[in-house]
Amino acid sequence: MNNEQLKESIHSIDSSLNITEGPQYLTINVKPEDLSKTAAMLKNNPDLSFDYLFCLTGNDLPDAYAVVYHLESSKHGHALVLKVTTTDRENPTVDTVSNLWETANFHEREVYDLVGICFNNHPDMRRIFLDEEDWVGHPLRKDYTDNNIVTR
Amino acid sequence: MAFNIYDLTSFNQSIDKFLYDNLPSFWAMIVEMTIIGVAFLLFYAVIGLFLVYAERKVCAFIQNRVGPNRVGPYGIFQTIADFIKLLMKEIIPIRKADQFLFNLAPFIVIIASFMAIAAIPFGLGLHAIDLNIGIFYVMAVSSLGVIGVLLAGWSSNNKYSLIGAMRSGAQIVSYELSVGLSMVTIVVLAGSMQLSEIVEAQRNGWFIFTGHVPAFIAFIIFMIASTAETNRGPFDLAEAESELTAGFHTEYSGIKFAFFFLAEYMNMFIVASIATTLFWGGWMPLHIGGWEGFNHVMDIIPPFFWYMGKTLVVIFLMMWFKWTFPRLRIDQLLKLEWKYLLPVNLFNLILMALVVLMKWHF
Amino acid sequence: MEDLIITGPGIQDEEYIVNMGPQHPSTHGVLRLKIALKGETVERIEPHCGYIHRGIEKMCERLTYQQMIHLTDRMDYLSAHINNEAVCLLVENALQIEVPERVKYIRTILDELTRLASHELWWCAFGMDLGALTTYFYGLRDREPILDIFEETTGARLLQSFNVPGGLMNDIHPNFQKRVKEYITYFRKKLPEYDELLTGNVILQERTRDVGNLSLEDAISWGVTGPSGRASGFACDVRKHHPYSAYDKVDFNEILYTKGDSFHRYDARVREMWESLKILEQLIDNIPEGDYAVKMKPIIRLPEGEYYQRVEACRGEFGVYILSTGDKWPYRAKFRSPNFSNLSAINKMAAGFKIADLVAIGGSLDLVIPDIDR
Amino acid sequence: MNAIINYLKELFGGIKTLLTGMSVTGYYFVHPKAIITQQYPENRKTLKMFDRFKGEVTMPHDENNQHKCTACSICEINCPNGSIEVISKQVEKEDGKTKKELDIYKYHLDMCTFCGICIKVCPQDAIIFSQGFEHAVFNKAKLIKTLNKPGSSLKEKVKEVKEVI
Repeated sequence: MNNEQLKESIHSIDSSLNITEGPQYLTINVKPEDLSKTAAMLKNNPDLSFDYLFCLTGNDLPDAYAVVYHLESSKHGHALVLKVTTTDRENPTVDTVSNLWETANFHEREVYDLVGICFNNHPDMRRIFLDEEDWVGHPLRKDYTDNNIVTR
Repeated sequence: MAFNIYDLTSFNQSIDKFLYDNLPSFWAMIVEMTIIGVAFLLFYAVIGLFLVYAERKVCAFIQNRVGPNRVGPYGIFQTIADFIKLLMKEIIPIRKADQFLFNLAPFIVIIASFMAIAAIPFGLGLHAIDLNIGIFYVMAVSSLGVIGVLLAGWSSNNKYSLIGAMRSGAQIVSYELSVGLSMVTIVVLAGSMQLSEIVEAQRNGWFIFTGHVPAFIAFIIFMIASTAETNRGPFDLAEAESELTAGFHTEYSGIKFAFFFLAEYMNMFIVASIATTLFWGGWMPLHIGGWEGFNHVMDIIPPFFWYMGKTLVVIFLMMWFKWTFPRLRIDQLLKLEWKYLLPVNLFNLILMALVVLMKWHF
Repeated sequence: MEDLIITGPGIQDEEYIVNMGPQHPSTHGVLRLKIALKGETVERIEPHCGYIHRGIEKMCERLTYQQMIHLTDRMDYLSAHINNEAVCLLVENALQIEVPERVKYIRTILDELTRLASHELWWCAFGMDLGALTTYFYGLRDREPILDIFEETTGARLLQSFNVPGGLMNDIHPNFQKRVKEYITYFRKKLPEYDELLTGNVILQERTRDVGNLSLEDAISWGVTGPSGRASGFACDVRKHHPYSAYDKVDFNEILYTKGDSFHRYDARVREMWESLKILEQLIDNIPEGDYAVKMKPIIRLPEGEYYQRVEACRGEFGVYILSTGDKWPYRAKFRSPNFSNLSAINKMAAGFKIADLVAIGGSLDLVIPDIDR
Repeated sequence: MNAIINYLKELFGGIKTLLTGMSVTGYYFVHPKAIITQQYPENRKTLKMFDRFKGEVTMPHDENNQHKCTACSICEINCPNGSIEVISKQVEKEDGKTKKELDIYKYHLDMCTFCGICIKVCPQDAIIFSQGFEHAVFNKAKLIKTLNKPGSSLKEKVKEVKEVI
């Protein structure tokens, strides 16, 4: 399926989704409260069956936090991007997708560790790289400062 | 057999007589013991160092490397340098170890291997003690070493060491059976348990040839089982370095580690000696029926060299195993013993009994 | 003795907690696996990563696209060239630059040489994990000529940084083709030895067959890619499904197995070496003439937007995600490392097996720790 | 009966695979020509690195102790690790104009990752990679090197600086 057909078939299932076309992939923008519903639809619908989550990125955007899910279907071979943005600057929270894609377990821990986005219902929401006890802050946030960072 | 210039029996007896004539019998005994003890200690050290060097060279050649080549010509002093290094190294104290057992363990391991070489005949009249149950003694004593391994693993208070020690225990308990049975096969053929008599019985042909099929099977089983007994080669589960870092001797350092290290090589030497004695005719030279000239030339080579040569060949075989095969898993190790080696061994024993009864052997 | 008894939440009475790593011979780096044992049986594994987390993604936010490349070398250092290529392809695709055919061919050849070198190193380390120490030297022996080829052409043996956006740093060395051809004939003779020494060996078969099985659904769900995923039947070869560089011009097979046990993961890699040789043979004589790079502006600014580029690294799918705001450096760079996903499945694979099997499973996954931590 | 045949098949098949493996290692044991070890410190005289080997950054000087560096600092800007420091000075020429000239070219070998960007971007080809690879020193300060030799000067007839960055 190319992007056009994919867009059509997604719209035929849920016409309320906001789909934009990026340079490579279709992008579905969802609100945090719709995430788990949309993700489950994308995975479980037999026509879409996005069963392979190949990348999960947390972004610190100027006005929001975003989590970007790159999804592919191993059966049909099509891919798209699911993007969820939360404007909550204090404690950004997004539902977990680790119940749908097991690989999200580690990736969400990484996002939590480095960007500081919390995932609801995650089985093991701890830091993964940095020290659990004494690390302050989330390094990939733009406002993160550390005396050891060398700016050139 | 004509008079043998290499027969050391009369030489030994004359020393014995000289000592007892000139000293009170108690002191004579003490002096004799000291001489033998020092001789064996020296022998032990030399063999141990040589085997470490040999192993390093053999594995280097197998692996397309040169091996030790810096200390002395061809690196022959490398192991001596290593040994000096180990002597000088700090012995790291383990605070939470069981101190008494922790310190005792290396000595048990080394004493067990030291006791075993006492009964091995290195040449005609060249053995410390000729027990009439020689095989039995060697087998019993050499497997005492596992107590040291178990103690080392337990007292180190280290999880890896404990797992290694427990593996070693399970391994030796099972493989003792195969070693014993394959020895019994030869005892049946030789009709004696005295090592000197077993060697004597091979004057007209080594058992591996005269006993043909069953002796050969017994030899293969003995090699496998004894490699397992020495915790070597594909059976080095007790110290499996990629799983348990160094297994039971993880916490040992300096000279105590050197004891374990030396004992491993001595155990290898002991099982190779037993294999030589039982299967390859001990110190007997190679004779081929009908070739008188050839046999005469062979007789010129002293029995001690024959003995060491054969032993080294067997040791090389064990090194070859070690540097070729991957390690087994503990359950596969036990499966190999109970599913393959033991049934084959029992069958082989019956076959050997039949061969002896029907006089099919040469 | 009280202080020896560890209690705490999540620790059951009968469990024996063993730390494998951060310093351990078979974790191949500073990875710590916290293992709960019952006897010798593994109950569960909890990986602790981050011992060499260097913050490459943070560093990339202050580096231009040309400068970023040398950091990608240092993630999966065994597939350095492929990682470089991912960033270069991303920049080229974003700017819609068509690189010369010659560059594509050379990149593909170097990719496959990298893959061969990496799989050889994996093979020898895998043998060593299982206790066959000799394999280590045979594998390194065969890897050496590849490193020499790299050194002659790129100037470095491991971390080449040979790709630049728009092409290559340098043209290939005049000896390159001759040496690669020599190597193909040499390695075609040596590769059967690998099978004789290890693959066929009954002990290895016993050690790896039916150990650490991973079903197809689990492999996809956990995102296990590369030879490890293909052993489970997950057709995830990026070279085949999303061809880049010259991969659409060569004929090779995607090695797929169904069982997903350690032996199939092992075998998939060994078979992949044969496929790599096949690809090399098809390309090495046909390198077209042309430039080794297109002229790029000294300052590369990607148009605003999100970009993603996937390539097939030696251990699985390597991805680069870049969020650009039109500046000369990325607003956010994220690297999807294959090992990170592969590692997450280790609990699923190894639970219920012996501790010795864990070594076989970890070895067959071929983890490179800097790639996990980044 | 089948079970026994299978048992024996398994046994002998297993032994055969073991012997195949031993034949490989045995072959190499008796073929010492296959040894590939290089005797490193001994072969120093004959050991030659490839021309493109990225040993360390050096600045070649000609016989008049002249180099080609115009102190344009492009390498410094392009270095991802900040391992190059170009310190320039203003020199007054005979015709009264002041001109920027290289004072100290400082190279931090300890921070260098050998990516080769500096050499690629240098418009004058003033710096190149040398093939030396023995960088071990006891004192880390020795890894900070000054590449221009004392008293060296700029080679004449240098082309105009290209606009790169």
